[in-house]
Amino acid sequence: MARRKFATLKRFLDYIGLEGDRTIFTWISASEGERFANVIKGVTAKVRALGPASKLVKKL
Amino acid sequence: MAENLANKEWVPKIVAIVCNWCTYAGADLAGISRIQYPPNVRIIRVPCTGRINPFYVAKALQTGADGVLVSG
Amino acid sequence: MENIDKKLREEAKRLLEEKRVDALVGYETGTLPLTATPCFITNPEDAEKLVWNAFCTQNLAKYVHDLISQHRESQKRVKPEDRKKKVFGVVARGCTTRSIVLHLQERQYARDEIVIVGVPCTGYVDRKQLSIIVSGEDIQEGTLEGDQLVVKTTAGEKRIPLQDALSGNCLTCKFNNPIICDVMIGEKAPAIAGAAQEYAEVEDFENLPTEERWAYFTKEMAKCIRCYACRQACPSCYCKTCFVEQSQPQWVGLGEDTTDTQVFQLMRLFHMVGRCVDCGSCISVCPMGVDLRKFLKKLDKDVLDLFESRAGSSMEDLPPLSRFKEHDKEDFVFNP
Amino acid sequence: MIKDSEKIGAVMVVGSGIAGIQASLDLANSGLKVYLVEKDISIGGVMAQLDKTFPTNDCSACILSPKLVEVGRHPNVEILTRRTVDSVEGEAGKFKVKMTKAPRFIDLDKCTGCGDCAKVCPINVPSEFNEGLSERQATYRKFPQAIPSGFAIDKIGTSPCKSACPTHISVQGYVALIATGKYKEALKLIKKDNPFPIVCGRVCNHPCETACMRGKVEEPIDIMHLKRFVADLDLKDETRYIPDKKESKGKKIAVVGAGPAGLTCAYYLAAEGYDVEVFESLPVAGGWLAVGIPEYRLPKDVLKAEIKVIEDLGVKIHLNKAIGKDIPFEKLQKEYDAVFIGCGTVNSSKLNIPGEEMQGVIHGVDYLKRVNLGEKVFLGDKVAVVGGGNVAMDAVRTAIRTGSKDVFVLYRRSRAEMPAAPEEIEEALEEGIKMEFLAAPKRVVGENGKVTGVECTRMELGEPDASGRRRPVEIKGSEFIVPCDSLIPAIGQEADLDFVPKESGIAINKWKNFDVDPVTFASNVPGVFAGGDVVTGPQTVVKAVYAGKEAAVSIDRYLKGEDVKAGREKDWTKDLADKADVSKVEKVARAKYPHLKPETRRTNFQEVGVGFSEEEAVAEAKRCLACGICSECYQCVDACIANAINHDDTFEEETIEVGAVIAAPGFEVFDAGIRGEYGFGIYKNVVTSIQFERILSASGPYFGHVQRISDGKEPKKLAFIQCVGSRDTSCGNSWCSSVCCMYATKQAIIGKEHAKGLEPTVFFMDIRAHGKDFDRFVNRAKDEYGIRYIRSMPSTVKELQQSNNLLLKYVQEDGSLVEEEFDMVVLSVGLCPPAEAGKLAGALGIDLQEHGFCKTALENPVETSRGGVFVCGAFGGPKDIPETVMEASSAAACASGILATRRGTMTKEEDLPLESDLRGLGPRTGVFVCHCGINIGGVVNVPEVVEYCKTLPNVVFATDNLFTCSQDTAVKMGEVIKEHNLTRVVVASCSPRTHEGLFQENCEKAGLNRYLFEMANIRDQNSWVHMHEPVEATEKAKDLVRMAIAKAQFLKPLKPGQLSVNHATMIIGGGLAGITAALSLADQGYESYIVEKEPVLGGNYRNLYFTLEGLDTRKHLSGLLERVKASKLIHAYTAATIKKIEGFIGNYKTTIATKDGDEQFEHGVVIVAAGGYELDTKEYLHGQSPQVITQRELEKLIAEKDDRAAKAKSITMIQCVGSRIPERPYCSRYCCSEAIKNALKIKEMDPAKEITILYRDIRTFGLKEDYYKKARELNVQFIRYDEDRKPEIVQEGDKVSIRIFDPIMNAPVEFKTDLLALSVGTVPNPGNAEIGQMLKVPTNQDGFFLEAHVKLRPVDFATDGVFMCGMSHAPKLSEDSIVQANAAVSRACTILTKDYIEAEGKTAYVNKERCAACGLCEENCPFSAISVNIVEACAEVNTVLCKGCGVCTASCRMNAVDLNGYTNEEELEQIFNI
Repeated sequence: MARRKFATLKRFLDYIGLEGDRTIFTWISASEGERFANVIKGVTAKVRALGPASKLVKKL
Repeated sequence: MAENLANKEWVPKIVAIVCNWCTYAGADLAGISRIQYPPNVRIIRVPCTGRINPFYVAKALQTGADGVLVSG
Repeated sequence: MENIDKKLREEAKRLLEEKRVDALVGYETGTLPLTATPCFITNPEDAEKLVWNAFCTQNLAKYVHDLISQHRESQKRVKPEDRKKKVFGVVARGCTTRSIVLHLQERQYARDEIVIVGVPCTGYVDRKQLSIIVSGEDIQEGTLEGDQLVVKTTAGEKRIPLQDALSGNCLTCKFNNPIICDVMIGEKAPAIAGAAQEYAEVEDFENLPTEERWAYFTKEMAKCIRCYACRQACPSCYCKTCFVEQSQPQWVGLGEDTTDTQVFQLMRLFHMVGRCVDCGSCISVCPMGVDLRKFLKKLDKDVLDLFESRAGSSMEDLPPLSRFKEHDKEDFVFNP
Repeated sequence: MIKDSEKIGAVMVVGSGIAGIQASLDLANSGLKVYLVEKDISIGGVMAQLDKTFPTNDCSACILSPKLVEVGRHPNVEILTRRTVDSVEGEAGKFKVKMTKAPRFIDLDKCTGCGDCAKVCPINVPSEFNEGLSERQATYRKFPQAIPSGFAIDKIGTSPCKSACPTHISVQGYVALIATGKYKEALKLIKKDNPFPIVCGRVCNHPCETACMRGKVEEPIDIMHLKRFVADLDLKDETRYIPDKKESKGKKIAVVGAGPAGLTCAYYLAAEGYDVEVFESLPVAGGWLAVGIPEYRLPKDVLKAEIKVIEDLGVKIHLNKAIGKDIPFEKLQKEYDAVFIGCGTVNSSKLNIPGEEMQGVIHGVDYLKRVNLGEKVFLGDKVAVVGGGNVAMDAVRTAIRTGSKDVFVLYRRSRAEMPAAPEEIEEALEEGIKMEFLAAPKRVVGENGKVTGVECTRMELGEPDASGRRRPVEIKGSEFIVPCDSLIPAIGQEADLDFVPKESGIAINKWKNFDVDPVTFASNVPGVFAGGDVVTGPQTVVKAVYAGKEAAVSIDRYLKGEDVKAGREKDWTKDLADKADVSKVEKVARAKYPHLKPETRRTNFQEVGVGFSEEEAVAEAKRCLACGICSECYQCVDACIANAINHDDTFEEETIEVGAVIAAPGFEVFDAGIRGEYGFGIYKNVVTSIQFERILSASGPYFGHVQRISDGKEPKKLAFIQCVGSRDTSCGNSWCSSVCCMYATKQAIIGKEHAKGLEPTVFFMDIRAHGKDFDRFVNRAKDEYGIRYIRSMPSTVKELQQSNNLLLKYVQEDGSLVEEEFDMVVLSVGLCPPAEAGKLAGALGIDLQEHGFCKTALENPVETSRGGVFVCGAFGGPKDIPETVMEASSAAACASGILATRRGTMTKEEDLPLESDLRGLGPRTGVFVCHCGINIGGVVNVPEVVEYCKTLPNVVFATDNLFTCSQDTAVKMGEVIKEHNLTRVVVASCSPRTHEGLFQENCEKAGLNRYLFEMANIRDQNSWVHMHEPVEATEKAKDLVRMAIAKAQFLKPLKPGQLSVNHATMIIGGGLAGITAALSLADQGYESYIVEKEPVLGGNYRNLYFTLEGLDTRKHLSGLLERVKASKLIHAYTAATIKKIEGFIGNYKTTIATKDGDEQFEHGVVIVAAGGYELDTKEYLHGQSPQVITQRELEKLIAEKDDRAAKAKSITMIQCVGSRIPERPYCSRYCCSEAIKNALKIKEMDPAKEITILYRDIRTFGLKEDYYKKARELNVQFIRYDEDRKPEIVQEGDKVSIRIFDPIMNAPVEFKTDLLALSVGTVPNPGNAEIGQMLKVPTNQDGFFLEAHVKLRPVDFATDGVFMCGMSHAPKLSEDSIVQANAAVSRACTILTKDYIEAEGKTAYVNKERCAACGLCEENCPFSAISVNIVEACAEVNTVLCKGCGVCTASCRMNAVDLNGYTNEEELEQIFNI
């Protein structure tokens, strides 16, 4: 169910114009330490490419 | 994130909402294996991926996260 | 039309007389020209008020839900042995029955608490669209003659093809006949020609550049005055306390912050995953004309694409977020 | 029989794989104490090594880890690692177990599992866990999630070099450190035991090299010169090593003699904090090192540097101060707290021959001393040196350097007996020195009192003397004169003890040496110690060093008033690590030590040895074989802040008492090297399946990347060869290993998922997919993944030289020979009995069967030959994980059946203080930030984090700890909680997954509700992964702690709900499974209600007569039924149906309809044993032809000796009737065994009968394979058919004609048969759906019940309190049903033994005002723990069933459901605080 929720959420956020790469979903199992590090590296690279978030961000 | 990093090169702020049994354990394993990765992630542990309310993603973005990772 | 109204009234009268329903929710002619408003009938004689025409806008499932909830709530103060069951009849077109199916699936009431009087539907008139057609002039009188609307405004009489004034959702409707009903009034309506293109608008929008989509979203949301009329009209919005009004935690700020409005809309929209029947009620009541459909239809499209499900399309088509299939698409998953 | 009251309420479980773990948990959760005994260093068994598990492809580590943690933290399970069982005495109910505990060398109570020790360990050995595909350190943990999480040191004994060295330096240690470039550490290690590495790196007699195991391969390691290599660091001020000096003890010690013994003693005492003064009569320090050993071997400046280190440590050396002459000995005794005498042997021994007083006779010692002190001594051209020792070599080589031309040695024995170091002799010869052997001087010949020659006699060698050397015997009349200008006798030295007055009373022995204790070097006079040559006579430097070192220990103890001798005697020859087989070690030549050339060195005193270059030293050090594995370099000791390491740990014997024993030692993987034709161990790209498992694993050697060993490239064509070491009589393994077909299929699928281009091929004999959903899995492998299956066994594997590809040769079913090239080959190795099976069986007193597996009872596969000793898992025969888990539970049930009355007698429950009253206090948070030694503190600025915490809202206290998990911190934490009235505790340290429970207990013990605790993971997810970014890591730590503190303010004290438990059980179904369960429950003392819809009990079992293994099932069943009848605890309702089941775990109420009307009873759990049915088939003329019967009917005909069977000459059987077809894509598991059973029975009655079995795959898995073999031997014909080419049957008179395509003949065959028996499969009970609805439990797509987890919870349902057994689960054999029935009872007992069930604390709750009763939560809950109450129109949580996953919470649009411990408020607050 969670999978379905996030599948729709990701598409929807992208649809309204929030860059899809800002919200990332994945699966990492308990034995995948290397994968975890790679995911973080990958996510960081993707988000870095997008630059700082501005959309939807509440200014205090 | 604290101010004294502000003058450095911009580093994205990423929130990871992760399942205790899978990804969180994987993250621990990365630690045990000393696999290095960027220090810009803040992990929030939940008991199961099913616990993650999609609303959290929206709130994280609204709070100023540059990226949100949801991982089960 | 005459014929339908007549049959409807006869049926309503019979239901009330035979005590098969305690009350019936339908439409009566509105006080303004070319309008109809929901009405509640408990007296068989009042059945004569009922109409069924292209001006019946609101999805009556919302009213059925409210009535049953209120009745149930009132029964909580009654001793269990004295509690009474009430049965409500409802005049239901395709989208209304979809909402009813959804309500039944979501256990909001039992099937035997309602009697569905099904009606065929060819679409209803979008007041905002009509207003645009008549350039915002006040409509003083109006009648429907065949497929032409005859409208009298200060600027004179105008004949408008009905088709031009129909609501957007009706133009691409795939479910213009009741999904389920106890009695069907009249013949089934013919399929809507535009149904094949129901996602054309969404597809166009999908193909826009990200920044244009965001600009559109921001623009539309900026109109929102947080009156919550959309929520009030929506049959799928039946939370006892909407998240906007919840505290501990407070999910969304109540002020005028634009991001709070965006988050509110975003989340309300997201509550419609697999639950929006595209009845257009929210849009018709929105005083600011926010283009909610652009977003709702996207959710509808994705649910169909991802889970092969359409809200309320049959009793067997269960809400998609209550189940999963092993081979659900996983293309959204990130693999470094 | 042991009386109940004397039984011991504890069970020993031997072996801690998944079987041992499951048995332990079941037992411990039902009130028995468990000793989980493991020979290895941690638990987990083979399952921990697996990547994924079939047929669901669940991650093995993910499903195993929670079990490991649970058993590791269970208060009633004591994990005893490194133990072997020696004997078990007594009888069921009361056994006495003797065990041996092998040393671990790391104290588990202190070890925090941080791994700092492994990081510094220089020893690499192949990792067993990764099956040799990677290396681990000698200090290690098998895998990161291991339990116990502590490390261990792999040490098999003292390495021979260390043992042989008189000072017992960790030779292997410094060699290993040199090999890893840690020179400073190597020097420090040497100086721990010997402060003269510079000297000993040059002039030692190095017994270490003599002992070196490399010597058995080719030549020993050049240890001495490796020592010199690092020792020379001491030559430079900036690199030298001076030990840390302890605080001054204010005591004075005098040392007589500045030789190696005296200075060593001074060095260690000075380091201990004593004021040491050394008195030396000579003008230089160093003793013999300075004045005896020539400059060319030990340069003076080098020696000075070494002594300078000692002086710089604070030792005062007074030169030219002769005791007895300049200072009276008594003065020393009076003014100093202790005296050490190490003055050596300064006098030369005399030849005692005529003419020795003549001019030109100069004794070696005096000669060397004069030269070394700088005197120019010329001895004339011709010099004779008498003696064969090192002094003689030094003298002769010095003589040649002082200008003499003709220099030679006279020695009375031969070269072989010369005591001088071989290299000394070699170098002397190189320098042109002659040696005259077997010549003994008799008389000095001279003129005018001046030497002109020496008269010698010839000697010959006689019998060996006490020293083992052959005694020289004079040859009478062989005198001859050797002319010379000088004669240097160098045959020995003597001590000069005159400086010690007789009155001192110090004992002197007959060799005129001080008589001291050989261990402590204490003389008979208190406070006076002596060592070195003065005690032993002339000996080596290292021995002197040893004496000085030991004397220092004695003096320290003496001055502290301790027992000087206690615990110091050590036999260094014991536990020697010299047993390794070195025959396969690759030869590597010893490095040639670089020397000056003879011609450049022989005329001067330049040092002969040049010293190794760094490169040479490292290469030479790498030759070390690491004999002891652990090198005792003690790097780990320095690295371990927790002081957990104890290198002196030893073997210990232990005795425990238990009431029952469960043997679960698992299995051994077949050694693929035995099947040489497959090239394992020779061809790099041939791996075993267990290696491939590691290759696939994300935590494996290649992080899950599928690659070849030879070149690391991703393979394309991959071959699996099945049955390697299984079904193979050539290696004696006739059995089927039962799991290989499935794991190969799994590996092929996963391999393909990891490497998209992979093309796996599986070579097999029969596909044995006999388990639940296995066939479906294989079908998926074929259809979805395109995996190729070839029914053939390759005959050979050959490597192609260029590509390292492998050429497989195999014969296809039709007889054609094929050669095919593959990139990589995986050998599907079988399961063998564990290596220690014989020993273990002996210790446990149980029998093994013919193949070495445990012998088990026919009626109960977990019973052994000894009462009270049970077996589970692969020790009883090869099996897969779910079967193992079932057996484990079953064994637990059988063990606890014996000990039922002793439950709770040995378990412990903790008394906790009342929780403090928190009302009105609000959140008062205490924060504890952990350094974790240097694990966190080395990266994160912990004090800064603490200061930051103090600024945060609600924080009233913040501090840091070195180790927050240590016992003393726990006490401190408790005090702080009370002192500061803390209402929240936040710990920033390691992972909550491992430590949350511990800290929560600390809170509880301090009266704080355990749920008012929160953790921030700043180690595993911060300091360990950002080791090079301390600033960022510190910021991240602050953020993480802030988030935890923010969340903590919303935490609520929680009280887990409790539910009373009804102790009765309802069993649905009265077949074999049902009645076995009822009887087992009765053994446990619990009541049960059997509800059977047939009029009699027994189910399908009534149709059996015998089993394949020979059990008389009729007798067995009637015995069971009698016991059921006799039991007061069993209520059996026959011809009864269930009308209604109300309630949930612990509290069920069931109404049944019986022939006497409705009955109602209450019970706490449900066991579903509703069984299955034989398929009613119409295929193959069944029901039409009188010749066509079912297998079951055939069994009846045989058993009842019916004519139809007796008269039939030919009998044919068709397998898979109605099974493994699209409508029923599952295997019924038992049909092959049943067919063979009947075939064998018929052959037994009449061997002439023709029996033909038409089959698709013969699935006689495990030990049943032997019967298949037997059937073939008895000439039972087997013809295989394909699913799409079924046999065709035609009635022909009173026979049936069969037409079938024979794949071996590659042609259709036709024959007639008198009787045709159909092996029809099982179909699920059609009532399953209804039962499922009543119990809210699911069935699978075939209609069998769906277990909670196919691997680890095979008898549980996801819904607590409901269990299954027998054919409701899947088709199975009768013995499987018995096992599963007992297993279900074991699982049920974990509930029934409790009076109350405690719920999880972190469960969901419903806010009624918000709930609109839409039911989404109910549909989403995987545990049936939340449901809509229709009357209240609101969802309700059953907290006992709730597992706290939060799916309901996240799915609730209304936010009406929330999850304690992870409420929306708590989670959002964390998001707001990122």
